[in-house]
Amino acid sequence: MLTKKFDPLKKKIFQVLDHEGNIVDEKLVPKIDDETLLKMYKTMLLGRVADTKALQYQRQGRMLTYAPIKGQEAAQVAPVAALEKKDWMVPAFREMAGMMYKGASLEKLYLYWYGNEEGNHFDEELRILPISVPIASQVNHAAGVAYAAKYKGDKEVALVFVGDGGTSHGEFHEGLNFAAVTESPLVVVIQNNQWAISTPREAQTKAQNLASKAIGYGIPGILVDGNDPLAMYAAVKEARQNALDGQGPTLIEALTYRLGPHTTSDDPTIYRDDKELKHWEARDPIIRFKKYLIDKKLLTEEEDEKLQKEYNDYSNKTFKKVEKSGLVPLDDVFNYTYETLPKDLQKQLSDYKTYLESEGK
Amino acid sequence: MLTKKFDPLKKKIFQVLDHEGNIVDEKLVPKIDDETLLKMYKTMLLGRVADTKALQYQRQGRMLTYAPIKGQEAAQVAPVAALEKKDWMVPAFREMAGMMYKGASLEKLYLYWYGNEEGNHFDEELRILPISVPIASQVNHAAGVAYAAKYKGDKEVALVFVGDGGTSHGEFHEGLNFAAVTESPLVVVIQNNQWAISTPREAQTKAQNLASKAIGYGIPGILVDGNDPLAMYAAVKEARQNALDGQGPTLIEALTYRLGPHTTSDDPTIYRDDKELKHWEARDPIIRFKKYLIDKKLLTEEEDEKLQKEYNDYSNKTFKKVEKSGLVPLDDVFNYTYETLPKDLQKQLSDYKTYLESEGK
Amino acid sequence: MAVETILSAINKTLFEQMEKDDSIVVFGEDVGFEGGVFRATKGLQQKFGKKRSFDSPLAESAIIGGAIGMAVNGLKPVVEIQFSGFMFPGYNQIVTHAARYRNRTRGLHTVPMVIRMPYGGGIRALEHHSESLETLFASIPGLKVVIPSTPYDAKGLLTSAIQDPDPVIFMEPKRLYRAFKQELPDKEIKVQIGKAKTLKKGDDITVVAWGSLVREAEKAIKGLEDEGINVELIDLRTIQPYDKEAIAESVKKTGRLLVVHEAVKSFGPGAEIISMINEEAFLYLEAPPTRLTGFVITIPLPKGEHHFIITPEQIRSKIKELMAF
Amino acid sequence: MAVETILSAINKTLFEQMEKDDSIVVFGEDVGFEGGVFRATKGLQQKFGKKRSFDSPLAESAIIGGAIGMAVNGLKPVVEIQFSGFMFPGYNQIVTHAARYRNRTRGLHTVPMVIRMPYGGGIRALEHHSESLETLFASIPGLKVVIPSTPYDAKGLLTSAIQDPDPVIFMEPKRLYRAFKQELPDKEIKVQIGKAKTLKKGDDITVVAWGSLVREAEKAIKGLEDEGINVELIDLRTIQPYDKEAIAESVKKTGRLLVVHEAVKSFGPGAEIISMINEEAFLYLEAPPTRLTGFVITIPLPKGEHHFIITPEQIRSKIKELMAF
Ligand SMILES: Cc1ncc(C[n+]2csc(CCOP(=O)(O)OP(=O)(O)O)c2C)c(N)n1
Ligand SMILES: Cc1ncc(C[n+]2csc(CCOP(=O)(O)OP(=O)(O)O)c2C)c(N)n1
Ligand SMILES: [Mg+2]
Ligand SMILES: [Mg+2]
Repeated sequence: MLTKKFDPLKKKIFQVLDHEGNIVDEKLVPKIDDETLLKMYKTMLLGRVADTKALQYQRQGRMLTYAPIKGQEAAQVAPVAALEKKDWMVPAFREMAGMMYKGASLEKLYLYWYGNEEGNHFDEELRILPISVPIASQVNHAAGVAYAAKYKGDKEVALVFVGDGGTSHGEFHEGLNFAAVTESPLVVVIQNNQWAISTPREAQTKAQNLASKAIGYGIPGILVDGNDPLAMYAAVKEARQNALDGQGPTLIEALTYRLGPHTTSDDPTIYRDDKELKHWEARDPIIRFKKYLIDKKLLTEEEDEKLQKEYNDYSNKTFKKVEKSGLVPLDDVFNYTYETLPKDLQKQLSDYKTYLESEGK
Repeated sequence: MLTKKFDPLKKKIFQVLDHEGNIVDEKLVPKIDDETLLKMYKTMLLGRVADTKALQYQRQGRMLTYAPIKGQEAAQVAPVAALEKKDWMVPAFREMAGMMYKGASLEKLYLYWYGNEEGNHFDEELRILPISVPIASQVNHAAGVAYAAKYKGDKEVALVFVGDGGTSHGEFHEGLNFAAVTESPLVVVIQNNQWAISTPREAQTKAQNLASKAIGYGIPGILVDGNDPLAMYAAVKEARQNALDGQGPTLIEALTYRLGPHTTSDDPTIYRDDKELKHWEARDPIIRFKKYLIDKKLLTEEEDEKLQKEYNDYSNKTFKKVEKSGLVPLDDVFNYTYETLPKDLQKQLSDYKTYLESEGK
Repeated sequence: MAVETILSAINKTLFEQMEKDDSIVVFGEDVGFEGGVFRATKGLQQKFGKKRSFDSPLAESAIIGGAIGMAVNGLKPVVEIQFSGFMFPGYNQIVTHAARYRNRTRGLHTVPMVIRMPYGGGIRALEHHSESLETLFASIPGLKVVIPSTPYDAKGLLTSAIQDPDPVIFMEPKRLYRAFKQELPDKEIKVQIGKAKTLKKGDDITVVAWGSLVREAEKAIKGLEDEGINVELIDLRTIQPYDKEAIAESVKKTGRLLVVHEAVKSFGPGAEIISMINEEAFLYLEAPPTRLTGFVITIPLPKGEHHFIITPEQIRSKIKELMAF
Repeated sequence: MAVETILSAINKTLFEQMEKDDSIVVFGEDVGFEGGVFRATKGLQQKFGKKRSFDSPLAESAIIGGAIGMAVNGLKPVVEIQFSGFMFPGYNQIVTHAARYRNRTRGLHTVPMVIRMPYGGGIRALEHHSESLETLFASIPGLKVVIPSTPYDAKGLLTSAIQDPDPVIFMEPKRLYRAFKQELPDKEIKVQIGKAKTLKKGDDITVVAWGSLVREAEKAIKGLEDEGINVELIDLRTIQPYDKEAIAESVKKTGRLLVVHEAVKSFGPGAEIISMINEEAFLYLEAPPTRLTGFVITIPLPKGEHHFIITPEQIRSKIKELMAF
């Protein structure tokens, strides 16, 4: 058991690929077929490119507030890669690449950040819950999804993401506790990217690490190098199996870093220094994973460059399509309040239409 | 450090007096002067008697809903005894004996359970916060009180009580985390009386014990025999000193038992069996403490009997006085909504008075 | 047919619906083994097992947030908040999620669920056990809010709530829990959400009430006909979306409106109804539409609660005042 | 004198008051080092130290509950909730404690504190960043609720809020944060809580608004005098306890009332004002007192938000409709 071997109280960090992309210990390498390895890498890379582009669109005034994922690609893609199709993904809001691995289209995700609710309307069989803005509240949803999975006897788990900031929230506590005591099949990944907006990890909690919070719920916890896709994959795979075996949740702290701003409204130069950034840039999950795949002969530099171009074009094409979607129709902002529009809302809508007509709009 | 010696992860329970009232280990006995020892015992006994009487009054239809403390006297009196006068006490709602040690009069406490807000109006210098019904929410108040104490440089701590049920609540998590990260002088006592109404401790959390939740906040935790007044005193004394030394909060789990019903509206025979009750009756904190004091020649059986009678009479006298207090005057239910009654409320009040007059009332 | 109180009707309905629909789960604090502090869920765990009826940890966000997740994944949670005054820690989940999931996902994920809670004063209880908080739910788009005042409506509305595709807040007037009995059919009955019930026809003044105050209003109007005042009494039953037509039609006939509620006056539910009447029946008004409500204070502890609780005499007095306008 | 926006006026006021009163502490998420996501608290930590201005953990119950404890123990907390849509996890503390401590302890413990929060739509933001939730505070006895619409009022009302003996919810119309400037005196100024401001005198119709809609209403009425419509425009400024006299006197003169707010219509703040007017000025009403409000829906994400945001044209059209009644 990895969670036994890497006891968070002993501050051990589970790592398979070191910062340079070399295997730390062959015995720890999880079994992942080549196709999956490549899909993981490609999704991380697409995430990276699409993220860079989104920031550009925003700076050009074409995209709305956007929450970048740069630097966190491994921490979110690898966990999803360790899932089965029927498992549920419950995102926070900074999981664009993870959501894409689960099957969400870039178009939907861009649409969301473009300011359109349709961006949260994924295909039903993808089993992705919507982006959840109220911090940590999604942990309770995930606990409920997991409870229902167990209830129905379906061999499925829920994977939920939460940030380091989110671990301070009461919703985190209640959700983890609920899932633990009901032994629901839940895997919790904390993307500890060291910051909650301008608030550093140390200002969130005096706990020596976030994985050790697992003890309060009587569940296993593990501290993982979150920029190491192999370690993240292995940790989630084990947690998933435990969950299915009726052991309840596992708490996985992914040590990673937000290389970009909190959102496009944020200026991180105010609160963090360049040295820290440099330190983490050297630990970039993509560089590391690429090296591993090239060593493994699954990828060449040329293929990688081609992929980058491809994703660049794809992002551009996709965003242009999104831009064409324009405004949300009036009916849509009313129609999903209830299954059936109550009379009063019908009247509000029709009165408004009458007004618009009277104004010649 | 007791919290080092008694590591909750090793399931060690700190005990000084065993169930029979014998010293387990002389080295562990805290220094308490005789006067304090006697005051502790007397307050526990008064608590016990006043509690028994309150239940009777309620059964006679004279008292309203009341939350008994029977069996938990040591867990609440000893922590308060370990405080200084200027320290703050932040109760939950089941701390009648603890509040009396802090200086609250039985009259006030009866008045509260009699259904009168004046029962929460203690002398200012007693530094007792009001009874707090929304479970665990008081933990945040205590964190704030403690922060202010530190802010002002006053050498004072806050002591807060919470139940085993309360530890599942988000408010518990947020309050402990806030106090820990701000290194505020707070002492947290969980009265783990094994039940939250009809919900057993095991249904609250999968954590092996509640003291281990301390790890999630990076603070010391300790599991204490809550029916052992000497152990509780020692644990709180150490925690208090740590708090004043700038070490922040300590989490103390007092293992105790609610021998009575949850409240007078509750029927515990529905959900718990006689064997459990018997088990804990044998661990009654009062029997144990009395034996210790008699051995120490601080008390005799005769004096104890006299005290019981005295407290019986005192309870009766006090409650009769409370009963005479009658109903709350109309003005009082308006006057404390704001410092100054807003015009609108003045009007509501005067209109109502006019109505009452018109009805000849 | 069986004779039921509101409380036993709720219990029976839960049995009936759980029997019929495997996806229903019932949980909350003390809800499982002992069947809730009021025993509304008594026997469910014994009958349907711990999986379907259980004691949750003491954590309202987990109860409601957990229910949301369960609803997304195909269950139909019917959860209990022990007293409405303790819904606040779960309010974040109600407002920011339960009410919005359908809209947020444009219909992909919906959260059909019922949140039951006893509410209201007059039972001489501790702090936070007596509030009337319907405004805090009714003002949130995406929620439905229901309050029965009879065993029949309790059964019929709870059945409708459970079968509703949207989240329903089901507020139970605990003062009436065991106050009186009614004969109820043993089979499923439904009362449509959104429909008020006219309890008494009358031409002079419309009185709108819900929950326990319906019973007080009934007492209040007894004998008024002999004094020449013919009251039309409406039990609103659904607070949102509420039955504007029923009230407006009535007021068009009577020209007078009194709304009676225990919730505090300012920014309370009566304000909504009065504004609506201004919109729908302004020209019919013969007296100012008026509210008789809780004072804008914290509902007092038992020894002062009588100042707060609305009596039939007060209702009658207000009716006469309006008739004399 | 200095030229200030609402945002800079708030910042200046905090400096001024903290300088004057050692017991003031300012905290919340990101409030310390960077000075808040809108920079309303910028520079306070640098000037007054970490003890007096700091980043709290991400936990609204701890922020508000902690502030309550601090207030009891002699401090004067001025906390920030990052956006009003995130107040819900702290709402339990606001309603069950902040609003009730004075009453619960019969005046022994009071919790003078200010809870600041940006609110309202029209800034093309993510979900939960655009709500107008004043009803949820105004309907709670024991709270005061204040909304400025100018830099002057922001300064004056915040000063009064900080010096108030009771908890004050201070809602900041973020759409106006940097929208315009005003010259403000460098010394302390106070605007009385509970007093509305009549921005324009008029005889034909009373328009009541607050926050950013005051500015839209001003645009709406521009030129209406040439069309023979003389609007009296009232900036409510305090939502609870609100200035009934100002509104009632105005409506007694004009006979017509339009309340404009961004909060959703049902059970919203306009309902309260209209009910009050029915009570205070029924016989003066020449047209149904009316509300122009947010629809009863979740405020849409930016690409649909324009359907929700109230425009000057809509206000003008409603005014004319009422004048034609
Ligand atoms: C309940 C709540 N409070 C405040 C916010 C505003 N907010 C948005 S993101 C954020 C910081 C989140 O930090 P973290 O959990 O570490 O996630 P990260 O942004 O680093 O991915 C805050 C405070 C919110 N969305 N929800
Ligand atoms: C937030 C909240 N939810 C529910 C309740 C109802 N309630 C009162 S006491 C109680 C159980 C408390 O258990 P515990 O914390 O163990 O304290 P104990 O009663 O054992 O002293 C519950 C659920 C409440 N008071 N507050
Ligand atoms: Mg973070
Ligand atoms: Mg307990």
